[in-house]
Amino acid sequence: MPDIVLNIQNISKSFGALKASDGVSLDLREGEIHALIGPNGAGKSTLISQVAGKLKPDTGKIDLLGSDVTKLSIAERAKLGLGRTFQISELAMDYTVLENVMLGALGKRGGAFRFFMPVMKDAELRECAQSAIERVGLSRHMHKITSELSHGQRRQLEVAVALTLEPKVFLMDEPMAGMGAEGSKMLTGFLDDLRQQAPILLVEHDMDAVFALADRISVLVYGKVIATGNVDFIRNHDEVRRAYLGEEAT
Amino acid sequence: MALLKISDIQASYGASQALFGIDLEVGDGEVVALMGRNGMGKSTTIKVICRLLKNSSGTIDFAGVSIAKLPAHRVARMGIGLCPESRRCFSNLTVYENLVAASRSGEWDFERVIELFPRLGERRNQYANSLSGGEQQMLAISRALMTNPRLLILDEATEGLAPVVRQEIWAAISKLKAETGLSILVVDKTIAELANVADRAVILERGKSVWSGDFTALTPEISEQYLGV
Amino acid sequence: MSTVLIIEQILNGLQFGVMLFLMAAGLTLIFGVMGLINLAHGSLYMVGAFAAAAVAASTGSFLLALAASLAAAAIVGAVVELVVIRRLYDRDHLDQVLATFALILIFSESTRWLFGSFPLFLDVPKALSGTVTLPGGIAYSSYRLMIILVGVAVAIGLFLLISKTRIGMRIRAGENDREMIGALGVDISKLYTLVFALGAALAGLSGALVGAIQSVQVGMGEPVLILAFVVIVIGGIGSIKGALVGALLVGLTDTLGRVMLPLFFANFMEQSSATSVGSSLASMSIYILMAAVLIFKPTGLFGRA
Amino acid sequence: EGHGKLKVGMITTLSGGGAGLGIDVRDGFMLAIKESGNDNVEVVIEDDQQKPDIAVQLADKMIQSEKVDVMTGIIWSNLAMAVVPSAVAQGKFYLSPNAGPSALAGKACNPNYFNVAWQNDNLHEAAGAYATESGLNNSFIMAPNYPAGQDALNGYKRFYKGELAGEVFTKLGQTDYAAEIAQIRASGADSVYFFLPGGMGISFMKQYAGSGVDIPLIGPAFSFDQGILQAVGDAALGVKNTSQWGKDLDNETNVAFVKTFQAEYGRLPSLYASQGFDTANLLLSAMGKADVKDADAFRAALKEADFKSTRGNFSFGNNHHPIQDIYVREVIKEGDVFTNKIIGTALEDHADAFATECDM
Amino acid sequence: MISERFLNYTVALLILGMALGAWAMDEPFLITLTTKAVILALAGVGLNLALGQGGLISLGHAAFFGLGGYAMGVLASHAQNFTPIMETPFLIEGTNSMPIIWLVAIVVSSFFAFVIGLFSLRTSGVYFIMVTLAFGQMLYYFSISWPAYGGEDGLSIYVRNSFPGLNTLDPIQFFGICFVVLMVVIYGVNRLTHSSFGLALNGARQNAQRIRTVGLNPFKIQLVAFTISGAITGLAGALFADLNRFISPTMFSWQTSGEIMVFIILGGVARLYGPVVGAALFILLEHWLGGLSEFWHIYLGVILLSVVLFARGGLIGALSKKENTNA
Ligand SMILES: Nc1ncnc2c1ncn2[C@@H]1O[C@H](COP(=O)(O)OP(=O)(O)OP(=O)(O)O)[C@@H](O)[C@H]1O
Ligand SMILES: Nc1ncnc2c1ncn2[C@@H]1O[C@H](COP(=O)(O)OP(=O)(O)OP(=O)(O)O)[C@@H](O)[C@H]1O
Ligand SMILES: [Mg+2]
Ligand SMILES: [Mg+2]
Repeated sequence: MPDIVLNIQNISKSFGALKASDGVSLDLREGEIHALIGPNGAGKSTLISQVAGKLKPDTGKIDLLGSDVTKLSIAERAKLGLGRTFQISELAMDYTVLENVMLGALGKRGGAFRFFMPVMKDAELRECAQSAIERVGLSRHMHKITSELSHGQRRQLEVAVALTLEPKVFLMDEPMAGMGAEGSKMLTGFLDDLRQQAPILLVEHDMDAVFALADRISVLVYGKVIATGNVDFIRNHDEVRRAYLGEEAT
Repeated sequence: MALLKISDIQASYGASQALFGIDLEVGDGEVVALMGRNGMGKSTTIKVICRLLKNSSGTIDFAGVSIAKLPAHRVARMGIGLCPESRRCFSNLTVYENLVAASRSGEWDFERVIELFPRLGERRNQYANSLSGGEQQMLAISRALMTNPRLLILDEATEGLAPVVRQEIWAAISKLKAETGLSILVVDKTIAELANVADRAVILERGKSVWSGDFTALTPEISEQYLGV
Repeated sequence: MSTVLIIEQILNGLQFGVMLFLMAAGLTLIFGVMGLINLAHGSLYMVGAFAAAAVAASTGSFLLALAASLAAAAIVGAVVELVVIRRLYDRDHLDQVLATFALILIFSESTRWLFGSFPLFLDVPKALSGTVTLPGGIAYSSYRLMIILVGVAVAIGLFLLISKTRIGMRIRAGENDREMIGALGVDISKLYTLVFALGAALAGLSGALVGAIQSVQVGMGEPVLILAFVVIVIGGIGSIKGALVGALLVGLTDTLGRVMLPLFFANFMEQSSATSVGSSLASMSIYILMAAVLIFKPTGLFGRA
Repeated sequence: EGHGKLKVGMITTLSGGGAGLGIDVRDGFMLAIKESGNDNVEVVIEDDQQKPDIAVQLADKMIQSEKVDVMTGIIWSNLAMAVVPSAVAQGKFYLSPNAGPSALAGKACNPNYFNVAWQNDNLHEAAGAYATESGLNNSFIMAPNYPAGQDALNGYKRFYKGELAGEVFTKLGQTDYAAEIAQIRASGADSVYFFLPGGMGISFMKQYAGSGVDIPLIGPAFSFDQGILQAVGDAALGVKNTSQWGKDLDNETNVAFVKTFQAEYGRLPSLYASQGFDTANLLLSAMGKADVKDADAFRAALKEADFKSTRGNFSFGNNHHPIQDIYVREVIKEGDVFTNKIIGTALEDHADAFATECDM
Repeated sequence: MISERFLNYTVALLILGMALGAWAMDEPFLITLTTKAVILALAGVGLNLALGQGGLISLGHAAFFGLGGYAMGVLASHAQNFTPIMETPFLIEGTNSMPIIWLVAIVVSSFFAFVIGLFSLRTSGVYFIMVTLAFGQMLYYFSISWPAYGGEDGLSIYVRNSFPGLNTLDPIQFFGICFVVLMVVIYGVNRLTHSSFGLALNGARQNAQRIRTVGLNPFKIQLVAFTISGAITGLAGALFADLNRFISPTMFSWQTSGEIMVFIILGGVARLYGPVVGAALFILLEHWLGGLSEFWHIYLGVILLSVVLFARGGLIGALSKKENTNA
């Protein structure tokens, strides 16, 4: 299957007695948005962390674009083309919006070991950064210090940084959180387009967005995938409704 | 009589002004939704109420007392319980310790909070920084409840919670309101769910309160204009 | 070296460790739990010792002297907190370093100005000046035994205070997010003044207790400061248990290093240079220990990431 | 004394832990100047904070800006080594009131360098001689691990003929001596020789007294100085120490010195005060004979050492280091005050071991 | 409020003016004092790169300062005594030439900085402070008890080392050398700060996780910064040794590390001229207050305390507005 870009095979991870990932297998295909949903504490972020390289799985294997990355570091995976956003913003808070995004552009270029030329005057990098800022709608705040952004604006910035990397695979952990109704709507439209550029593994509790976007949905409960399927299948899956959706789906 | 009444609040972060005139009232036993697009000043308003940010003008009265000159902890003790944006759990404390550190006597205690969020009971001795995002959110809400407030302030408190849990929280809030007469000021993005509990809404735009009224009066046109949906 | 001597040296190492813990106890509270880098900790130690020496000289009572050391250091600590330290909580560590470095200068020279440049006299009380015989026939100073008991008591007391009481939880919460704990209704300023005064009082007490078998002089606090930092960092910041274990490790390493290394080197070189090389290495030993611990456990033995 | 003006630059330790010594040297020195009534001497005093680089800066300042003729004051050997060689190389006279590192007595001796105190090893040598003479033949010896400490033990061993029960180097600035005391107890020694200056000595003696070990202690005067003894208290009583001076030395100059020093400063003079006092008197004696601008004449005048020393007989050897008697003292209590009593002479007309290496 | 850049130029000119003025008035000691400030400022500029830009609070920079100093001491003392440093396996002789000494100082201190960084950078925050302190202390105790180059007594070099075409014994010429070195280094550090590397280094200080996620390796970035930082401080050590013509273990002591750090905080952390202003002020105070009273440390303490409490961001921070880094 050549169109599988990310293949998670039988991953397990325990914290003491707690099995946060319990034999999880998932894949992500070219051009799709694969949503990962599940109750709080089900192990979604833990799974994302293992794919991104922040946590090492106890057992199992992860293939990215055809190569085994299970043993690679975060930076090496990012270089291979993995872009991610965090559930809780990870940004350089003293930097301006532009500077934060420039970091992404630097990463895209593949190295920071240039000691002499002023980086903010580097037209190529700047171009790349500015277009990403524009795409998420932060242009107005380009020179604002990140710590002065509102919560929602930070979420947008986080997406912008990931964009500059022009990743081949996106991992997004609750990008909608804190976005506000309008922001969520905008981001939904944006992700809809983005999937053409790179497929997205999307963790999200905002069911409106998930149902609007997802090609496939996997449901994680207590570290196990209990169901995978298209929107209708999941929406009507009894166990999923009981464990996660509640009345909402009705 | 209004439990909380703020009028014409202006406030700045250093040199940059964020609030340009906020009026807001929360009555006894009332649930008020504070709404607006990203960056319009909702959280800033809340910071001013909790005295985490000084206002440059305007008045703030809580339970008939002006609190504009009081330090944050005094205001909190008068009965304002805050569940802040982005959680701010004490990451170096366990779940239990987070809750005990905040507790003041009253009907909410550890046992009752655990009833509301059984998940926290299971994670009792885990450090807050290793909790999942949703678990942290539950902890932040519980921590605010542990102070046994008269006015509970929830700033995006259901962010990142599973739909079932969210429903449970809204149900709990309705119940609280009905049973205890707790007043609540809430920021949340899901209008549909707010509709079940909120009595009134106040909408902010660019640091000003531009609309307020009964939640039922919040027509789709108004939402479209101020909230973009 | 005979077995009895080895056992005695291990005992010495442990008692030095407990003494180190006593010296580090106040710092554990202020640095480990409140998160404030207080270089002036050694000055508070000195204040305690000088207060004790002055009161002992005028009243002749060791108990009164100890009380004076506690009181003087606590008062000085509270004043320092109110005037200087509370402006530093929301600054970064560097500002704290400079401010408390300035405090060292002020304290040391003020003490010299008040008490002169010569060391003061402070002796152990008559009742504890003898030795007791431990099982195995080791004669051991009763005063040192008392220091061990006080040290262990302080360790237990601090442990309970920090990890089991609500106050302890609030202090730790304050270290993590001062603003938030305030918004939850805790008067963290007052709490911190009290904690700082308590930390200072512990520093003062140890200054008096340890000062009685060392030299009470200006600058006595500075070597203590570094050692205390080493102890806390090895144990893991914020952990009382870690501080105690760290102190014992440092005590053992230092003592046994001093005793054993020269003997070890005597196996391959002549006595005089073995002594010299051995003791050179011994003086580095605790730093080697600290570096080794941190390289393998970057957050100390009991520290959390 | 019509030989023209003379400017003295005194660099000494006036702040921090070691300030006591510098203050005593300064006070002794200034007392002599004051008593002489000679107002042709101008003294510039600076605090070196016991830091070598500061001392070097100050020396530059004295030489380049103050244009002093004579320098003095340094307490510590390492500071002396940093300052003296270059100061004398620039033609200044340097009179050492305290430090006497071996290099400056031997190979690196200099015509413009005069030591008015002792060569570092002297008091240790005297202690070794005393131990041998008292029939002690199993000493445990101990000093901090740095050059002065190594010199100390070497000095002791040079004149000590018995066996060694143990030889230990402690850490510089060490405060706890339980381990060493245990070693001493186990060593079966008949005497303990220790060189632990400043607070280290105080700590050691207090802890030794509390340990119940009763092997007799011997030390150099540095640990039994007037300023330190009061802090040690009873723990020091009866300990023998070697010194080239004692406050009870019965000569006219000394009796007067002890009295006037006490009157002037309200405390008993120390070893260091006497050295400062002698240094100033040496300088004054030379001023009476020659103008400092005439370096050769002035040097010759210094060399004569034609002044009344608090130590009685005093003269310079070829390397401009003292030839003097070194006494044995015992710590006693006089009323409330702990002090020393001279009980004998360890070495007579003693010169140092490095004089032969000096080709002057 | 004035712009930081203007303030920087003013400071540089003031220092230059100070030295030239002293020269004109024939006050060699003042030149020496100014030179000392310049050299210590250089050490501070080195540390500031790690500390200000990289957030690597090193309390062990005295190690590099001392290594630079000992590089000078060892080379020059062998040259002075005409004894080779090493004969086997190949001959290494001492030297009197400043440029060679600098090179050795830089190589040695950057090597040690690299190794120390390799270990220390595993830790962060206060732990990092303490591991660097530990390494500094190891070198300190080693230098005290290593008899070959004087141990605790240190080592005097009787003549200052030579620089082609200049008379280094002339205070103003030696000042000139040090001043030029400082200016060149500051220029380099400024370029570096605004380069790609600077952006990433500063980013790693603020959020290492972020840097990793964009595919950069914060460890490598910080290690390189720490190494450069150590090299600069090492160079300062060599110059300092030459200024005093004397080296001693105090160059390695933690107080030295602390003092260098104090310069930076005093002047303004992460400010280009922070260490320069800090060192100059510190030396000025030390010199001026020292004459006032035996207890002058009290005044010094009070002044330092007031600066921290009332001048946030150090002196430069208090006097100027932060420059927009995007400018
Ligand atoms: N370092 C850790 N130590 C112990 N338990 C941990 C650790 N990290 C995570 N956990 C636990 O593992 C479980 C899974 O956490 P994870 O963050 O993956 O959940 P999640 O599915 O992302 O939930 P949410 O939707 O609430 O963010 C949680 O119960 C959490 O408490
Ligand atoms: N710490 C700060 N310093 C400076 N400016 C700030 C700070 N926090 C917020 N602001 C600015 O104040 C304005 C209001 O921010 P606030 O956080 O109150 O918005 P909000 O309505 O809560 O938005 P969101 O829905 O995104 O959380 C924003 O423009 C923001 O950029
Ligand atoms: Mg999660
Ligand atoms: Mg907000």
